Amino acid sequence: MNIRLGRRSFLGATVIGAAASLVACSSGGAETQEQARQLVIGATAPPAALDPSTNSGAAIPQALLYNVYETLVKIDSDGQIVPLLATSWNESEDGLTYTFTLQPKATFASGAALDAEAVKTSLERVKNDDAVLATLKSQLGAMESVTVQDASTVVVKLSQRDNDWLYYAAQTAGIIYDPDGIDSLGTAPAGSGPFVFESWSEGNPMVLTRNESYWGTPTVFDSVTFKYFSDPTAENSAMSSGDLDVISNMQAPQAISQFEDPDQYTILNGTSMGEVVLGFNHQREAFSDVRVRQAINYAINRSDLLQTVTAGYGTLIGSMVAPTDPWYEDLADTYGYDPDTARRLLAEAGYGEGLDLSLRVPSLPYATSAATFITSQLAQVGITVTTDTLEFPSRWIDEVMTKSNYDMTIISHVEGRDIAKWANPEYYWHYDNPEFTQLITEAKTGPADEQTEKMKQAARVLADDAAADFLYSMANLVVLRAGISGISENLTSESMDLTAASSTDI
Amino acid sequence: MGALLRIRDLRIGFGRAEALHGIDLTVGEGARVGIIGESGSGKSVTALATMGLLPDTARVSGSIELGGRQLVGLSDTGFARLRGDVVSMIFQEPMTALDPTMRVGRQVAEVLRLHQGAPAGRARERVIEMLSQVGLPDPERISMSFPHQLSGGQRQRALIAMALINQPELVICDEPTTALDVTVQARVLRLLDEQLDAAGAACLFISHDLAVVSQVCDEVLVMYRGTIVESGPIAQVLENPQHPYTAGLIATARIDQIEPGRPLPVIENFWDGKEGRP
Amino acid sequence: MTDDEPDPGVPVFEARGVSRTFRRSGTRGRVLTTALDGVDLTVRPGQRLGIVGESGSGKSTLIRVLDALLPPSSGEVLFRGRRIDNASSRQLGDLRSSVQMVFQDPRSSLDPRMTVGDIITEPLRSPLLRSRPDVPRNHGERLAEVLEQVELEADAAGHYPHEFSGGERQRIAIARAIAPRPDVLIADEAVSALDVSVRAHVLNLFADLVRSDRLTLIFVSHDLAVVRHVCDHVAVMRSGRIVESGPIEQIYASPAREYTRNLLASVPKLRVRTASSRRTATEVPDEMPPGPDDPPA
Amino acid sequence: MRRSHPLVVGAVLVGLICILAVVSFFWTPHDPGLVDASIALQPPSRTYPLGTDGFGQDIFSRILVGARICMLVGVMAVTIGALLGVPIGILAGMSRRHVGRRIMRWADIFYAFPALLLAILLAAANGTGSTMTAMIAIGISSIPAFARVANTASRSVMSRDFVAAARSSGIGWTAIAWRHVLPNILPVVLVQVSSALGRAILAEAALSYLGVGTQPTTPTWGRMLYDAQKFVYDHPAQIAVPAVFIAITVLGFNLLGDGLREALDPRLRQEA
Amino acid sequence: MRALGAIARQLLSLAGSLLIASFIVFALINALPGDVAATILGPNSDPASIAALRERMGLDRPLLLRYVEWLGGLLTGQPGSSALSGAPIGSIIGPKLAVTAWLATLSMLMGVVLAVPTGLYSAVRRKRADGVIISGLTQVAMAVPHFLVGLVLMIVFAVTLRWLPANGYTPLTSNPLQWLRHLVLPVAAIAVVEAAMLIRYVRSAFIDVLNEDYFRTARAVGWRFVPAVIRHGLRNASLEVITVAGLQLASLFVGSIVVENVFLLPGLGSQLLTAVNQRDLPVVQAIVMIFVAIVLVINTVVDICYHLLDPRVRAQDEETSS
Repeated sequence: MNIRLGRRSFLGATVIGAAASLVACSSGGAETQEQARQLVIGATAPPAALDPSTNSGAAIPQALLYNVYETLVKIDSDGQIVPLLATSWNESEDGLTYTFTLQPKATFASGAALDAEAVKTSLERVKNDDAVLATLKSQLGAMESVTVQDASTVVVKLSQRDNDWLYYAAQTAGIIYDPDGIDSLGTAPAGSGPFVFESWSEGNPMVLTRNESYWGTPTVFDSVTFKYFSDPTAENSAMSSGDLDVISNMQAPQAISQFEDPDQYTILNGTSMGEVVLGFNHQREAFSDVRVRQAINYAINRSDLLQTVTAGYGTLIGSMVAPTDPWYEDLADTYGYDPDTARRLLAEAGYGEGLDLSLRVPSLPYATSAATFITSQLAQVGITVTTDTLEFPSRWIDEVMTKSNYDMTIISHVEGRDIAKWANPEYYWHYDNPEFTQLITEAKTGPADEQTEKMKQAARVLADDAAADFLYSMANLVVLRAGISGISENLTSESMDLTAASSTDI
Repeated sequence: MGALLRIRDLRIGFGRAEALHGIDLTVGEGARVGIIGESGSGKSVTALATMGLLPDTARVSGSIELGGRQLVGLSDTGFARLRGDVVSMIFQEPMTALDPTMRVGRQVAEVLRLHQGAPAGRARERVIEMLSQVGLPDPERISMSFPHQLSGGQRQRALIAMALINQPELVICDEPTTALDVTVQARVLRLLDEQLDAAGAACLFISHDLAVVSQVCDEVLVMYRGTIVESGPIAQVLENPQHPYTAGLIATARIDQIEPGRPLPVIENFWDGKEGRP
Repeated sequence: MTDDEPDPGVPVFEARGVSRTFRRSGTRGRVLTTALDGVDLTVRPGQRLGIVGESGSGKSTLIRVLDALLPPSSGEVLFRGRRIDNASSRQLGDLRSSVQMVFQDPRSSLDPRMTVGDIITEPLRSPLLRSRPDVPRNHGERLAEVLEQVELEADAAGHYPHEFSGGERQRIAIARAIAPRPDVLIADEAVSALDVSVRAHVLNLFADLVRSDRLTLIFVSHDLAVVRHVCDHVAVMRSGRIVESGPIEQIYASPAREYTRNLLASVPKLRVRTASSRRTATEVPDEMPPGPDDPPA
Repeated sequence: MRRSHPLVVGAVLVGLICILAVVSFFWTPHDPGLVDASIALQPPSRTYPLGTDGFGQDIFSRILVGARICMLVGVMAVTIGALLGVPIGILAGMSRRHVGRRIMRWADIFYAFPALLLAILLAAANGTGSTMTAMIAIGISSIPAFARVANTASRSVMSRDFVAAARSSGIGWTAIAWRHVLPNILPVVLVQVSSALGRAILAEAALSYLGVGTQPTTPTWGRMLYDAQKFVYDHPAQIAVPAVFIAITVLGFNLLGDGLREALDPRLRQEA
Repeated sequence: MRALGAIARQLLSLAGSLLIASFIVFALINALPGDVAATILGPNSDPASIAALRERMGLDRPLLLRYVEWLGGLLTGQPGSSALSGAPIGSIIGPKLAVTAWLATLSMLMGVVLAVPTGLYSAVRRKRADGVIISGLTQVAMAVPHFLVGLVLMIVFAVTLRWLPANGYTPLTSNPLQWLRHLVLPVAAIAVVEAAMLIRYVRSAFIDVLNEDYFRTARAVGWRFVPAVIRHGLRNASLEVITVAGLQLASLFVGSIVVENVFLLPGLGSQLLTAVNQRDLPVVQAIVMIFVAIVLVINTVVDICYHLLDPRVRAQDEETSS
């Protein structure tokens, strides 16, 4: 080859040289001190906005609740309500008045004092401002008035007893916002927590930095970054290549084997508040007959389903109750796997020759896998299922929740204590069981100590009546890089509580 | 004058068919030898073999000697040194023979610099001089323009300039004027005749038209289906062709001798050796 | 032969002041080139008109205008006294049945995907010709007739064009032209692409057909010798204009215009170059008027 | 036509896949949809020639059914592209140069909507991606390629003398299009069909990967590839099987296209 | 220079196509069922508050009015703001466009750098073994989906060997080295497939040259085989490369969605997917319009380059026959 080609091979040499240098200086090896103080967390559904009070995305409280925003009281990792901004509170005999004594040292990140007046503004905003989400309004529905007794005491009066009010006040509904920043919550969250919002925009990570003037015990981390992965495999690869320190909730448990080395990773297999429910549309004629609903429960081998969909991670449940709920009872074997009984019940209900049902699932990994499993299992008892996936969130919400244009669907309900939804016939299941509704209202408005017993009875009614096929409670599968600790195993609230997180490398 | 080009028993085959069945021909220094024949007679294949430009599917045997050098089996590098310097070739279709994306002057200069390594400046002068020598009216403009801006005649003259710029010993022309208009053809033939004299170069001139060959050449070979059926000085071949095919060829070429209205003579009247209809 | 015997008085074709320009939208903007520049021409029935000229002289454009394949930019074209330059394609039934064309390149004038039989009988199936009385009805019979007339075997009908030589393919093209029994045959460089030996056969075929079917012939060629043999009249064209026209012997013997003289002089004649006579130039004058040598049209 | 390697190899590969697709209509070793958690992620064995996937479904049966659906998507998409693209190309090729250029300009607007973009929008419109939306999206986006091929080929046929001959005997434009232009451009269109089929299969795989392609329960190879992704660390074979079948099919179509192009290219034919 | 006339004409028709495409884009996207208001307010929001929000966002006004408004905004540089987060679209899309632009252009560049020499080599040695092997490998490389190549590269180089980061992105401005390290694998994943396609075109362009008369002239004047191919083939092939590379670059902008997904690059592709899922129509419209505009602009630029560079094309315009 003459010189002309020679020049090209020279070009080739430089390219290879550059590549080698690029690789050589990769960090690999031991983390520098400075990097150890930056915590990087992998999560799945990205937030659509920043203001938890006007946008319903679960990703917002996950990152901001307790970390940036604080509430009077909070839910700890065992599901108990413990003091936070309020050092103590007491509930009147008739359960209608709650008196909170505020933490004197508490200040907002902006430096302003967190006094009774600020609490009053935030709580009343939920009641009066129509931009606030309807769910939050109904959670604090019973709240009638908020009065400032003195700078560090607040008295809340309820119109009627509501044993769940304090539970909800401990989460998103009860966030105490910095009054000065209330109008720009959409772009600049202003709270009082150990972290301060640093940056986020659509499609990019959410970055929080340490609140230098935090009133409580400060965090050991300089910053926390939430990276959002739409694809589970990409998230796993990021973890194994050292880009991530924590996977908040592993979507594809099948690939967990790569993190089984205890020196490198710790795996937390806790429970979450998410109940994965095979919901029935009770408006449909077939589902008005309890035998059909029970037949479906008998026809699906839920432990096999758990093995296939989440490689065995998660807890089998029998009703709309998560293991962390105080009134949890293991009702998993209300209906064992018994295809013959299922066929018998179907025949009795008049569907001996067969039943056609549609199963419309959101485009989420667990839902589509479960759909494949359920379609095949129901086929063996004579129920022909036609499955289609609806784009989540918009199309699924539109078709299933707003228009109830479905026979069966699969979704995980992540809000805490969402068993109460079964008492609302307007909700997309359209379930109307007076006995159940009565128990729920009694539990909510009756004496506090009777709440747990009443809720247990309600859960049993749901299970016996086969209101739905309660498949399993999602596992809260957290993967930590060795050395990271202080992150709770169970998911007891909407928040990923990092206030107690720390790392041995720091 | 020793023989410049001596071809002995040249056989060329493609796949199963053999296009040339062993031909012998000699071209003396400065001699002008024409080859006439119809399509498929093997005249172009002979030219391409002498230039070493046959496709690599061709099987060549026999000997081609040019100025004492054996060309059959010569390496591409060896042949490249000869082409454009010792032996050069002019092709039939001027419209596509020049690189459309390169200015004409540069293509001509390439030939010069390739063989004589002349510095750019001197090469430019030599090119302008050569372009005017081949009768192009405005050599500067021509050398700066692209091929598509020139007429067929002008492009063929530029190609002639390229063929002659290195004063080759042998110039092979394969139907150089067939694609040109008759008036342009007349002038190009005359130009070719003069320039070959000026360069003292020998010429192997291939055409299907006997009249055109007679303008440039002294001797002529008649090829038919891969063999030479007759050869000799043009006058002798014209006056009393030995082979009936030659006689037929000459008769059909001279249609101006035939009374309008009377049927034209066809080769079959002279020679029935042709297999199958034309 | 044909029932409405053409009245000898009315000319077959008449072109009055016919011009044709082409608009080119190259990077050098709208460039207008004139292919025909005010041509006047009359073709009488039974006449054998040769049209000669070099490339770019407009001879091919002229016959396309005459055959109404190309509308003229200005001027009038009449076929048997009736204007055809502005007629709609349906009104051209008479022209289409009476006038047929033969083209130059045998490789391009036959559709490689059709059998020879279909190619030859295609004009008979044309909507304009099918219903006309003077066009043969029985295609099979006519096919055999014309194949025999152009000296091709009957079984050629079933084969495809690529199975035939250049000469045979040109015969097929001629068979296609004469199938609908036209009165006028237009040949556009019909023998230029053929070998010399084959050319004679095809020219003889043309001569026989013109005589036997009493056809009017318009023969376009750059080869003056061929035209002289085939035609009785000739028109010499240059840069879109007819430079000279008239009976062929008179034009060839004493051309009035200098361009015609040069044209005739340029035809290479068989001559003997004795060693001494190397310097005798052919009769071509040194200084040729510029023209056919300028950049392509 | 000289024996050309690409044509033979291409035809064999494509033939193989077609056989798989046809067989799947009548027989699959197991029910492709049958889920059995106990036998998930089995290596290839006698009963499960290609092993089982994460749901315990027989991979070989799903590959068979996948072949049928991928071919269906490919063929339907290419039909849409050809049926719309080729006539536009012929129309542009047969009309005058500047009119032709304007028509092609319109066809090129479809270039602006690549298959992926259309699929995302159609999936959103239809509520969910499905084989139908994939077909339409890939089909529409292949229109300009067909139009371009048909345009250049038709324009060169129109320059041939046999078209002038037909015109001079009064044959109408539509007859010329049917009898002369279409048969003569068919070979070139065929070459385009073959490579377009290859591209369609790749596009379907990409769409399924993004979740805007076919339904989760319909076993296309793209879907299988997507589902197998989670097992990429400890069961890499899961991803290899569908990937290999996609590659074989696309390779087959591309080779077929090259082979046809070589066989039909007049220049190469003279060389033979 | 008269050539400007042709370019002006092409730019005019580009503007025309853009306008038509913009209407198609707007109409198509606004026909999408499912509603951003419902997404914002969440699952159990009541129809009344959804309707109120829709009204506040002006989603009920007639399509044509909104189209004109949107077009006006587009032309004056304010494409509006995201329906979900209220952030101005420019700030959302700007950095993302940079990522996709870098990804597409770098992989096309690497593709061309790989394709031209290999195409030349496989053309020159097409009869010999290594030539056949190269074209065989090219065929295989073209038959493998982008994302699979990406996945394999990621597993080998990022996860197992840990040489390069598995995913994520650092803007060029903040850390050029990290920026480069994040782009190496995704660019390689795309470049491998794109180069394969390009090699075929370059190879056929060089082989075409072998059949040209001017190549035979070059050989006849004394050029050896390979220099002759390069000298005359390179220009012809480069024209071919410009056209094909142009078309590929255009489709690459959208094609990179898949690779963005594998390597988690915050490009336009992944942003489009999330925006469509959330029915954030203003963002969807803006991104789709950008993709459409990029494709049309690149096609026009390729046409113009072809016109300027190839004297033959200018000659083609001067063809006389109608």
